[in-house]
Amino acid sequence: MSDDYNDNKIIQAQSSEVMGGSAGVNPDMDYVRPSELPEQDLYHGHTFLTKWVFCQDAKVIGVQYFLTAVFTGVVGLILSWLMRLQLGFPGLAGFMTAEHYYQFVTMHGMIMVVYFLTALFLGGFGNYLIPLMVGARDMVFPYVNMLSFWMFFVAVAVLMASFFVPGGPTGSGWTLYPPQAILEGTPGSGAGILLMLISLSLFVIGFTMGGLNYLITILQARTRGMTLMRMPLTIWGIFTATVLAMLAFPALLVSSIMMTLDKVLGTSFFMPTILKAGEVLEYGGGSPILFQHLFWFFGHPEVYIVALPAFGIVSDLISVHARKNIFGYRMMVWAIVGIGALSFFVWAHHMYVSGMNPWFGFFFASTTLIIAVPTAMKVYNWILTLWRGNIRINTVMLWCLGFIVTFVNGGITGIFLGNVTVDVPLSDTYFVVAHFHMVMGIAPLMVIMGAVYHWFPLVSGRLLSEKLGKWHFWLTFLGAYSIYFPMHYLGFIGVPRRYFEMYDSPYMTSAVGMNEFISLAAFIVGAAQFILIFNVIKTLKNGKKAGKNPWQANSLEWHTSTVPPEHGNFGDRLPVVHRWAYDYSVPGAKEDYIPQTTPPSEVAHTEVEKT
Amino acid sequence: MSDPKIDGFELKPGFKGMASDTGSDQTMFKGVHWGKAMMWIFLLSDTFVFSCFLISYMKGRASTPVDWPIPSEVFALHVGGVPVPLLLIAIMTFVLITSSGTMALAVKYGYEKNKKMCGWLVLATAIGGLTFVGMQVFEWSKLIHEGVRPWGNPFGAAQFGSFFFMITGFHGFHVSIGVIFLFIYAYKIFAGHYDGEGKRGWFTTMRSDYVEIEILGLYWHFVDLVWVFIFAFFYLW
Amino acid sequence: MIVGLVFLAVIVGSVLFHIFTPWYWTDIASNWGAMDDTITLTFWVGGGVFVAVCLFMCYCIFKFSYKEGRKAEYKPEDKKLEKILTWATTLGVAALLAPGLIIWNQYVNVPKNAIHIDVMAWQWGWQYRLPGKDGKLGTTKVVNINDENPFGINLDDPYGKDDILVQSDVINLQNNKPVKILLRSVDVLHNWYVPQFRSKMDAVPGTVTFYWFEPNKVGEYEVLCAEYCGVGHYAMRGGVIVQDDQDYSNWESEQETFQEYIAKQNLLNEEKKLAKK
Amino acid sequence: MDETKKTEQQESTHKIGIYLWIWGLLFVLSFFSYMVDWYNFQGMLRWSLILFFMFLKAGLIMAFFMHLFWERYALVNVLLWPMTAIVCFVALMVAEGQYTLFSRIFYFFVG
Ligand code: HEA
Ligand code: HEA
Ligand code: CUA
Ligand SMILES: [Cu+2]
Repeated sequence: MSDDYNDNKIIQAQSSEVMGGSAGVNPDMDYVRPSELPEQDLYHGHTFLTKWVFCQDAKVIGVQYFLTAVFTGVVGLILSWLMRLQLGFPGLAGFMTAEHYYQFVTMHGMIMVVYFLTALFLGGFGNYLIPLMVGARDMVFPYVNMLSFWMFFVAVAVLMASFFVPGGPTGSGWTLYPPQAILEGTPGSGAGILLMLISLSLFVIGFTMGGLNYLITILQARTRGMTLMRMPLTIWGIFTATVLAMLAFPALLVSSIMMTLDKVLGTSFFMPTILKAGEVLEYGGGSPILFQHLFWFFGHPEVYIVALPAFGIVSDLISVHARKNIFGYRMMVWAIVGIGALSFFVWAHHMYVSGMNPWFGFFFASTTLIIAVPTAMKVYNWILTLWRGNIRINTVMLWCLGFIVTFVNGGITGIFLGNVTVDVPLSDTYFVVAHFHMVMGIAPLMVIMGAVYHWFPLVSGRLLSEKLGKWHFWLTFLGAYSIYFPMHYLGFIGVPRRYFEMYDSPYMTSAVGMNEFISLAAFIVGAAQFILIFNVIKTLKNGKKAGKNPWQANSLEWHTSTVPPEHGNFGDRLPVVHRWAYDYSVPGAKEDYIPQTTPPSEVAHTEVEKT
Repeated sequence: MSDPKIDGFELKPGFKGMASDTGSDQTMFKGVHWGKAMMWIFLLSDTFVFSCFLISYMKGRASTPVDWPIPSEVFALHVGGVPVPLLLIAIMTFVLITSSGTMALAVKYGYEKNKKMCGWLVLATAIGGLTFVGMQVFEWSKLIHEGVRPWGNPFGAAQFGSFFFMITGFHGFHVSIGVIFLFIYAYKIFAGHYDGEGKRGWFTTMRSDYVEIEILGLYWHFVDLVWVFIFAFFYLW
Repeated sequence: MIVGLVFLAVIVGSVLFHIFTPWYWTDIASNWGAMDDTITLTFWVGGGVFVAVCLFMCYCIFKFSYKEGRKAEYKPEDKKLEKILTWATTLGVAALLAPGLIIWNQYVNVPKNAIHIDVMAWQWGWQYRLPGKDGKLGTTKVVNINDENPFGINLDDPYGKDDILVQSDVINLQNNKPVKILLRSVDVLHNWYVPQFRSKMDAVPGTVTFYWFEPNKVGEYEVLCAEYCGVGHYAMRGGVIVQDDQDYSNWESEQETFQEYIAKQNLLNEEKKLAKK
Repeated sequence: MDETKKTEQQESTHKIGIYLWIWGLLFVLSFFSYMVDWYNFQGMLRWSLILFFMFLKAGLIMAFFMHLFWERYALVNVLLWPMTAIVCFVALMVAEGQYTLFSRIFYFFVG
């Protein structure tokens, strides 16, 4: 709506090359169809408030999202420190009661999954990269986009407020399973859980506003020549994740509403007859398992919402820094779409031992393992991209390699869990905790870090220090791996998750040493993150100037008129795209990369295969 | 609504057309306005919201061993002492369908740039919606008067009241939002925001365009659509 | 080069850790050895893939690190290779899935001769009920629960009278005799889990869930609550004592039935009344 | 209707007649579904009639009032395919609901 759109009057957009002849019969090999859409005319803020606070430029919104998400991430990190302090050295932190511990676990889990990773990938990277990578001036509804961020901001504020209400934040586990979540006996079952539910609802509403923007921008506002099959995989990942979010968040919203009503009005959606402290409560007839279905109908797609953008981004990073086209692009796209579609049919693999209809086990085990096939294709294609590449072993590539190792490790343990029978002994033990930290806590985090090192020059114009970056990487990767790899074996012993302390069981005592080791590693890894923050500050002050396109990348975001790009992204002419984003090391070409904007006539002598 | 003629690109029909639209550059939904595409995707998301509500309702109703109240008795209206089942609901349904019809016509006249007809029809729709909400308020107060509460009711399973108030409440909320926007747009039409180039919005560069009426219409028809399902599952089942 | 070596060390280290780890599953004490076998199988297949993928990656680091002037290969697609990989993976996955489903089928189909045991959970404790002579458990309701009827048995259910009540968080089981664990909870979700038996299932308020196993090693085991249930979750332990037939029937005969319990309670009440007078 | 005709028709807006027709049909169908209750049909018949009228009405609204009939397949398919997830959800929840009811009656009631 943000443009002069007239039904039948198609305005010929300015183009960077001369159009010859009438439509469709142009013999020129550089022919690109004329613009279907008129230029988007943007709202330019003039005051401080409209330029930096209520800004409608997707790039600024992206940075706002990013910083807010990183803030929540740091909170989550500190909470994980406190948890590890208790688990490794019980009694050392005198103030730590079981109540506190459970509140920390819950807030840690929820913050990390929803407010940190989801917001960072979709709100942060999504906003910054989508318009740039598809060649748009901005998101299609900048105003709604701005509201989206502020809604997210309010959601975070409400979430953080719950730390300060009487009773503290909710301690019901991030899965919020009723009846426990809203009954006494769980910390924060008063104001804490209500604020959590409200915050989640706000998050969903805010995300919906942003998500509509991402989807419509990708579907309806690409630049000339940018077909879907020429989009960088980053965009495919974010796009599919957004689709998942639009269809999965409703289940979260609905379950939040229903639980709020159970809590506030005393309805019994999820509440059966309950006896507490010798008294029968005013509930009856509800079904706790219904909540679990709703939650995981959201929850499983959610884990792919944080995984798919990571898949996309890592593909781009690997391709750029291996100086080689991504292997099997088409397969990669179909795999992303396939994983996305399948992820709506596997939710109950989190519920194998929940007491649901036991026959569901067969269905969900099968669908769950089927997902491994497209995922496997992605893994193969990443390593096949490295094969015969010309791999720059820089910080960005290191993060990518770290991602592959941790993701495959975590994915394989997912296969353990997905196979019903194997899940029975391992469910609700530390094996699960190890699985999801490997595959979600560490793997996508590696991608985020890689992406930060990769795109920082675009955002700020300066290159982050490689030396500090390498320290950051090795401490994080080796540290995190040594946290979570041994943790699987805690699960084998049978240590259940969400245990405040566990040393009074005879066969668990043997794990004391491991727990101490894990905690120490966790402290180091957490502390290592401050290297990055130091690096960022130092670089902003006196880092090396990056110049244009420091990585010799092909995709559009590096080919803007100025670096960092300004509002409107591409100066007065939108770029025209002639090829996919992966023409690296094309035989016969002068350089080892051909930007997407290079017309075929300029590289006629090369052997470009796919355009 | 109409397809722009796209230079150098012949729009193919059917599934072939779908393939070529998907494979083409710039836009996937050829000739579909951004706002309209957005509304469709939003409605898709909203469909999932209502589906989750209705699925929960189905699961809740299926798994309670307590008898479910018989809707045609609970929702009966006494006319001259004789209980007429679902009378009010029937009237509400007809009101909502009527407003859907006026909305459809408003969209048509909007595209024909027939300011007067469009404006009046939008206003009529808004009034239809308002009537619907009013009757819903009446229905709620009647039920509350009879002792139906979200946490229990005298007729049977407690979940009956819970789901009833939640789902119709959420639907009524959608209707109310719609009514507010219908009034705003009726004002905009009469105030001439759509004349000529279209007036720019506040704090944005959007220009008003009659396509907004279609977008609003999509929303309104969706509300009607949801009612069709609620009517079937809640009142007739 | 060094980078490749470090990654290699990580892979080799993982494998060595797995081989030499002092932390591994507890000795199994039930019929679910097949679960362990599936885990082992998954370890072989999954671990093999993990090692293969990572070694290939290390090889690429060694072989194809950046050299000025070298050009990477240009090969967008290789249909044949992709096809082979897809099918190979599908095969691997199917090989893992098949035994999984077969064992799950055993898991959800309880043998006819299994003894039913009612496991009742609350925040934060356990108690148990055995079917008594008639071999059937009486039906229950949460609202019936009170001091006189700690299990909430429906009083007009004839099957309930002879049920054996074990008001303790420790239960005795007969060795080599399959048991069907019927779980219920009076407040929130819990999970009755004995690591040595491998099996587990949530106790869900408002419904009854079940699973079965056959203990096959005499001994004492700890029961852990494996579903988060509030602040007391970590402390919600119980016990299982697996005994051979003789010990078990001795124990069983010492236990109180519901009828006896009611009688005892009535007596107590009478006494109380008398004392008051 | 074939696509070329669709495009032609979109040049101008649709005839008013078609809207009035659909409008009328919706009234008639609503009336019929009301009659299902009025005549107190029970069992399978009620079930199938309710669903039949419901889907017919929903289809008419989507197809004509919301113009889906005239939209290109790209849009139509994008909107309809996600419904498979809902269908799967519904089917499984039917099974789950019956299972819950079964275990409640089996274990909690005398019988
Ligand atoms: C980014 C997040 C993410 C991702 C990508 C995954 C990926 C997978 N997850 Fe995970 N999972 C979580 C996040 C994630 N998970 C979280 C947060 C939880 C816990 C929630 C909670 O309870 O708090 C969880 C829990 C969880 C459970 C429930 C455990 C329980 O509570 O009992 C299960 C069970 O099926 C499971 C399975 C899987 C599977 C099969 C995959 C697959 O998609 C993995 C596929 C990948 C591979 C298989 C690796 C690459 C493949 C090859 C190299 C090919 C060769 C392989 C073979 C032939 C086997 N996960
Ligand atoms: C993305 C998700 C994510 C991440 C990153 C983490 C990170 C960590 N988690 Fe956790 N965790 C969860 C998701 C995550 N976790 C979830 C969902 C649960 C379940 C909750 C529940 O049971 O209800 C859980 C539970 C959980 C437990 C189990 C508690 C229990 O069951 O009793 C433990 C125990 O050790 C733990 C530890 C840690 C540690 C030590 C870290 C970290 O220390 C690892 C190292 C940290 C980093 C590598 C950096 C973090 C990033 C930043 C600070 C931002 C900086 C970024 C930029 C500047 C770009 N987590
Ligand atoms: Cu009981 Cu955890
Ligand atoms: Cu999952």
